[in-house]
Amino acid sequence: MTSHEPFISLSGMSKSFVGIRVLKDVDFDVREGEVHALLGENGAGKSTLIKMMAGLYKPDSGAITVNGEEMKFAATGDATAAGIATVYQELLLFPELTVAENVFLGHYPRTGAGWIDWAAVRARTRELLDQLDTHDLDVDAKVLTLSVAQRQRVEIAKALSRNARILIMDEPTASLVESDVQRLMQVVRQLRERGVGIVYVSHRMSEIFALADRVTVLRDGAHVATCDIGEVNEQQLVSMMVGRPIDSLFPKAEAEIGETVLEVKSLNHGRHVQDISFRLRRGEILGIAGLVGSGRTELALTLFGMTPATSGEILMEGVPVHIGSPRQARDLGIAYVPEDRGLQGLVRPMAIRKNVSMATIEKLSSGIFIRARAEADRAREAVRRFGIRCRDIDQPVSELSGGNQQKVVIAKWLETEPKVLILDEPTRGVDVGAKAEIHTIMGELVKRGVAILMISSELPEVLGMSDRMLVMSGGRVTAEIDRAEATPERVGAAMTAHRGAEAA
Amino acid sequence: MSMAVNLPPIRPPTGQKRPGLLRRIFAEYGQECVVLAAIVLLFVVVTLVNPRFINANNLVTIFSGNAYIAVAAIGMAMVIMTGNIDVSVGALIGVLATVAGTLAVSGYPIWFALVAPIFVGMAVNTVIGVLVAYAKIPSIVVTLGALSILRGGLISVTGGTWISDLPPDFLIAQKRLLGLPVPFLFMIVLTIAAFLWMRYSAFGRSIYAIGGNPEAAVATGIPVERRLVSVFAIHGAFAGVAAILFATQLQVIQSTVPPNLELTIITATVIGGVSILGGSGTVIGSTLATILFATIGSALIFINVSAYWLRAVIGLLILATVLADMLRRHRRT
Amino acid sequence: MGKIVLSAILALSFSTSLSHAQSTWTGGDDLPTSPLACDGAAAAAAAFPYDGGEPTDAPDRKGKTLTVVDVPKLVGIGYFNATSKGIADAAAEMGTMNAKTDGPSRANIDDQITLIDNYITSGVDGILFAANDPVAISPVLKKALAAGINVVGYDANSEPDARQWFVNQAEFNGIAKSMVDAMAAEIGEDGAFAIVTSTFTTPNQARWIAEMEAYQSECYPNMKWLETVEAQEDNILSFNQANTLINKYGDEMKGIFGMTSVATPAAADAVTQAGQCGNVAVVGLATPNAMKPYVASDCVKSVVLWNPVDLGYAAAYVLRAVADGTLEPGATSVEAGKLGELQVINGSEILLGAPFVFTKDNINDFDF
Amino acid sequence: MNLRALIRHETFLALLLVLVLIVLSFQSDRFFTVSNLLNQGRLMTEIGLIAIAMTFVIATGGIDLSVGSILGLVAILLGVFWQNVGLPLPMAIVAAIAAGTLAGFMNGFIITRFRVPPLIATLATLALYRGLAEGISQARSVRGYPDWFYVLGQGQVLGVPTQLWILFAAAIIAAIILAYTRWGRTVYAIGSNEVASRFSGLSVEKTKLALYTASGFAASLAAVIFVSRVSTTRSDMGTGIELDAITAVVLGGTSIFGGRGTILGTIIGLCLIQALKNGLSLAGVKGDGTIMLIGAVLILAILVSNIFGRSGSR
Repeated sequence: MTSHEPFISLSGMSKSFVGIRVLKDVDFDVREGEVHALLGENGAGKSTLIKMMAGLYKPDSGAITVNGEEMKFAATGDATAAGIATVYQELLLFPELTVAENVFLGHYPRTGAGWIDWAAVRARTRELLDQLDTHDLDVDAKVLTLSVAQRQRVEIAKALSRNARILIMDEPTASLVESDVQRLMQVVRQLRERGVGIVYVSHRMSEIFALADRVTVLRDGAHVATCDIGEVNEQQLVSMMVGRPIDSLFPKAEAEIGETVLEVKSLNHGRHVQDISFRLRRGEILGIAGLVGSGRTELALTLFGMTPATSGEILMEGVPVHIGSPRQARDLGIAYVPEDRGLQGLVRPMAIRKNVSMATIEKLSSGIFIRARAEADRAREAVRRFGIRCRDIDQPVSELSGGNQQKVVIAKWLETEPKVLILDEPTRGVDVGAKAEIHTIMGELVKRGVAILMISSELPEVLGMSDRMLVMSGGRVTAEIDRAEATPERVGAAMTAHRGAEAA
Repeated sequence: MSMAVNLPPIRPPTGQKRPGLLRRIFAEYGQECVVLAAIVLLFVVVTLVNPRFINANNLVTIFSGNAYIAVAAIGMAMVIMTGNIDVSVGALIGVLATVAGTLAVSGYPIWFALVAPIFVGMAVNTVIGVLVAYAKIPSIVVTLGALSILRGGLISVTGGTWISDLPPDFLIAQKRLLGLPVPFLFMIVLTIAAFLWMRYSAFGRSIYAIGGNPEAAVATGIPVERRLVSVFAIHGAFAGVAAILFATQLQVIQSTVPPNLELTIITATVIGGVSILGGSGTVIGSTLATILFATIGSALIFINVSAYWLRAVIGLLILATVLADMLRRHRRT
Repeated sequence: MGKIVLSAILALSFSTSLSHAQSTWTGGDDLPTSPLACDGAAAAAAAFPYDGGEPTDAPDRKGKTLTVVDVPKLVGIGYFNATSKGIADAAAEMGTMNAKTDGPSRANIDDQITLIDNYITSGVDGILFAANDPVAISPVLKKALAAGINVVGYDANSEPDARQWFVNQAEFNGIAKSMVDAMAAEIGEDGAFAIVTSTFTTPNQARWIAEMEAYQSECYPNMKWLETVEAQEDNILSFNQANTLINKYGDEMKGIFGMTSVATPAAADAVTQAGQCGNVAVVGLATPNAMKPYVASDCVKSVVLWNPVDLGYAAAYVLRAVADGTLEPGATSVEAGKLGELQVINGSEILLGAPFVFTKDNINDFDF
Repeated sequence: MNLRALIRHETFLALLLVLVLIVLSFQSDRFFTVSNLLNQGRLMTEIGLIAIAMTFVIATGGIDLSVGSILGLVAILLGVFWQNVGLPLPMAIVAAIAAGTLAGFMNGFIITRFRVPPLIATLATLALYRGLAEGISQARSVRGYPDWFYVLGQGQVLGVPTQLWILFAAAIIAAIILAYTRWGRTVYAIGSNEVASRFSGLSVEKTKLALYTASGFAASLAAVIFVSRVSTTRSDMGTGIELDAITAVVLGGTSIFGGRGTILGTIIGLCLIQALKNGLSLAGVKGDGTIMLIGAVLILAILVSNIFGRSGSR
């Protein structure tokens, strides 16, 4: 199926924002029926390049050729008309509208009278979803009721409904659990078989090696290399991306494990937290694995006081405590780095300084007055300690890259000097370099006696970083596995187990 | 209602069980149901107290007397669904009513006097829409300013004179068609038309899309700015129709701004279930809410609520409706 | 849902229990009423001492051209356009007065006070006012007096010592008598009626209604007072309220009083559109322009109102007389141009005359 | 970027104010005099107090439309407590302010406990509180307060209107709280991202509850000053004052979406509106012309600051 003439090719693409060149003279092309992986750290220029192909940004210079014809994309409509569709990372769907509507919004089939032909909309949506092996999705369901994986399927159906020849996928697996990742990869292969060219952006090496035909690496807005996947290995790709070699992907730091800090007995909250018991010790990293909806995040939210427990017991250093709000949790020494950085973790328009001090603002105040100098000192210290790349501490965090934003969240919570640190998907959407840095920080923390509860969808991360892991399914703990005994197979089995049937 | 148009998706796809029709309607149109239930309840209770409540004339008063508010609320619902608001609509209706009356007594053809306010309304709101969509000024700021400008302008120009000697053919709100009052027909026809248009036309759906997720709307290729201007312009057209109903209800027109009209219209819209966060609600809800207000107003007189406490009772009922809706939503999630 | 049922029931029980306690009219302020004698015999005019205020160190303004500002309750309604016209007419006639009208765009006590305050600062010679609230406006008027400005009220009074003279368009009890007499003539001395007013807090309307109740209970005890409803200054709301009254009481209700220029035409229109002309009488205060269609169609027999053009005209003349020093405390009458001699009553008030009744025969002679 | 845009708006507004002051003083020599300016201060105190509290509320992304109705309710209660209940006047004042503060608390309670959007909640209580005022007052007004009470609204202290001192004090305290304390920081954080604020352990609900209560308190205080200034109580007092206050706040650069705004901006906005009202009136422009101009200034000021703000940030 693979033809050698590129369907779309971009040459000499450059783009600046407020005088900063984010893309310098980049060439890129995609052929029909190939998967072309696009790699690079956050800020390397991947999204700018993608948005130019989608018609959202206009290049300062450079040319776009589609099917041998030079095109100017003035608006998203032009790119769509040229057969290019994009599945963005932050899925761009309309929560209050139905699946079918989302798929055909903007290009509805019409009846003779010009009204929307709802019967056709529904039938064709059904057809498209069936092509994607998604037979279980109700075309009349409102999108707000769907899971992330289901929404993504809707996005892909949307792209196909416009007869896309090129499909751009921006970190499609970033928020998917392992089983959904497998299904998605299946779908991508299927699309490739049908001659669709796919631009695949991901940080996950395993997927790239499993799927891609070719790979292009960007660094600092410049083109580094384009090669067939057979010509490179993982190490080479990583060093091309970061410009330096990276030693180990999961640097497990050895720390001394001490006495129990947090003990939970038969904790309950709603459907997703049922009868949970475990202990967490000083210097330990306890990983929590489970599918979305297994109750991992809900457990964290209950421990953090967002959704206080309805029954059960929580003991901090042996003392029974009640946690009714995040504030109480914080005062007890529990910190939570949440799953959704932009929504829950950061006040993005605010300066780094103010974000870092947010959870400790009482400590940094005399009476009700904020001690501005102390606050600035703490923020500078955090920037230095975590290597946050920024202009200064008064820069709004919205201007930082994903990895640096995550470091700000972690810095904010470490300011509280927690005894227990809950990390929910700490490295999602974070590039390779920053990911390693965050893992290093975790290592330092456990060395200093902090107990870490880490939730991750990325199985290698859980396996690589944890001393012990809990596997959750259906709101219950289905397995507790020591590091030495943990294998992907065993954890995977427990993740899909029913109601503690496979309790270890 | 003709069956020529395609019905919305109701039948389940093969092999899937779907909840009953009633439950689906309640899930989809919950707030509309709450308001409708409140209207029915009021009718039942008040009729038991005083059976004259449901005599034909009183039904006309309730359903037709506030029709102009319902018509204006249709446009307001569209504006609010896009995530915007308009606090100047009351002043605009005052201006447009005066325009209609002045044209009618100045010798222009009657059809012209009846059509001109619609276009003037569209023109004024197009300017507002441009300021909101292209100059990116929050709609509440633009319309607060427009409120002052329209109100001050009307007073400077007319001084609040009465316009009388209106030609009888001009007074369309007093006429009946098929035995039904014209304002009532306008309210029903426009509500249904707007509902269907918003449900079945690509433009109508894009209103929901813009309110629900503006970024996604841009990425989907919806010309958000242009659509916003159009929505404001359409809202202006509805204000024009409302102004005509307002102006032709009596044989005289006072060229002033009706007090607190914008608050009544906004309240009707949000009580009717249009989310002020944008993206959801229907015009049926706003029309029902207008009828609810009219019913409350009439009911309180019929059951001899002390006029002093009338507004307190109305406030209490509005609050109760709001809280009932919130409780319903919480239960659902 | 349960919540709604509950609150509706609560509201209903709450309201019905209240309605029993509610007799007819208890609103307005607590000022005593003074109904006129039923046969219209003028009560002996008791001589009151002058109780108005005096400007401090007012310059001699005799014969000089005066800069005068007229601050009505609100601008943009026909009634005050007419008073404003009267003032302008008088000023033109005298040739020694520069008068201008500026008022709030809503009948709002605060805006009115602010405006007057601004004009004190700008240094006018005289202020004409129609108060939105008699007490609230007084401090700022006293300030005007203290600044040596001549202050004369019309239409709606302030506290007496906050102004010099007040031109009374018709005494409250006089209006009340005219209204109730007109109603009794149309519906008989045992008919039932209801009232549509703007709001219960509007002082003039509240006083009129209080006087009407006093007069009716004394002179027409068999007339039945059904109820009073509020309709703001909103003509469609007035129309709806009048309709609701017609629907509620059916044949029982024989008449509707309209208390404002907005409520009266709306009530007349409701009666017209309900096909009840001749069955339900409409008597009310209104400006002629608003009432012409209804008077022409015989649906409304009589509209009670003083002539607001004359009211403004008289006010301007009184101000001129005060500034010239020809109208001094203790005077018993004042010369007001074409209106002739006007009587002083109640110490510091000048009576415009008996209320004017517009009928089919004369209504087209007026344009305001 | 944010901070710079903010400074820019206020600088621009202050320049506009200076310009307006200069132009208006050329129009009328009675405008730029100490006594006139002080008097204008007296007239804007009630709106000012409400606008200061409203700045906090809007900075959290909320709104309070019920302030005008609370003002009316408190005015009525003050009269009723004093005359009908027979409390000594100082007690009546305290009781009425307490009731108004409670009304604000109710707003906050409905908003935080039932998650009702502030616009809707306060739209409902706007009707409710005004209705209560009407029902309680039975359309009667209360007059004839003792003379000492009028010092508050009509008197002077050190040559400056009494209530202007209160406005000064309130503005300074509010400015300090918003700019330099952790409460102010919490307000901005909630306005920028409520969820993240909650996740950071900030007391979002308590803060909001406190702000709506404070807004009720400010309206109550304004009510007492208002009653003292005009010597009477009426149930229709304060009608429409919410829009005036919101206009001042928005003109002052507070973002209607929350997260941005300062007390200084609000005060400048307030002064600008008052200067226009007064100065234009002195210059012979009628009231209706003035409100048209204020409407235009509001739109243009935000437009210009948007244009500058955008060219600077990209």
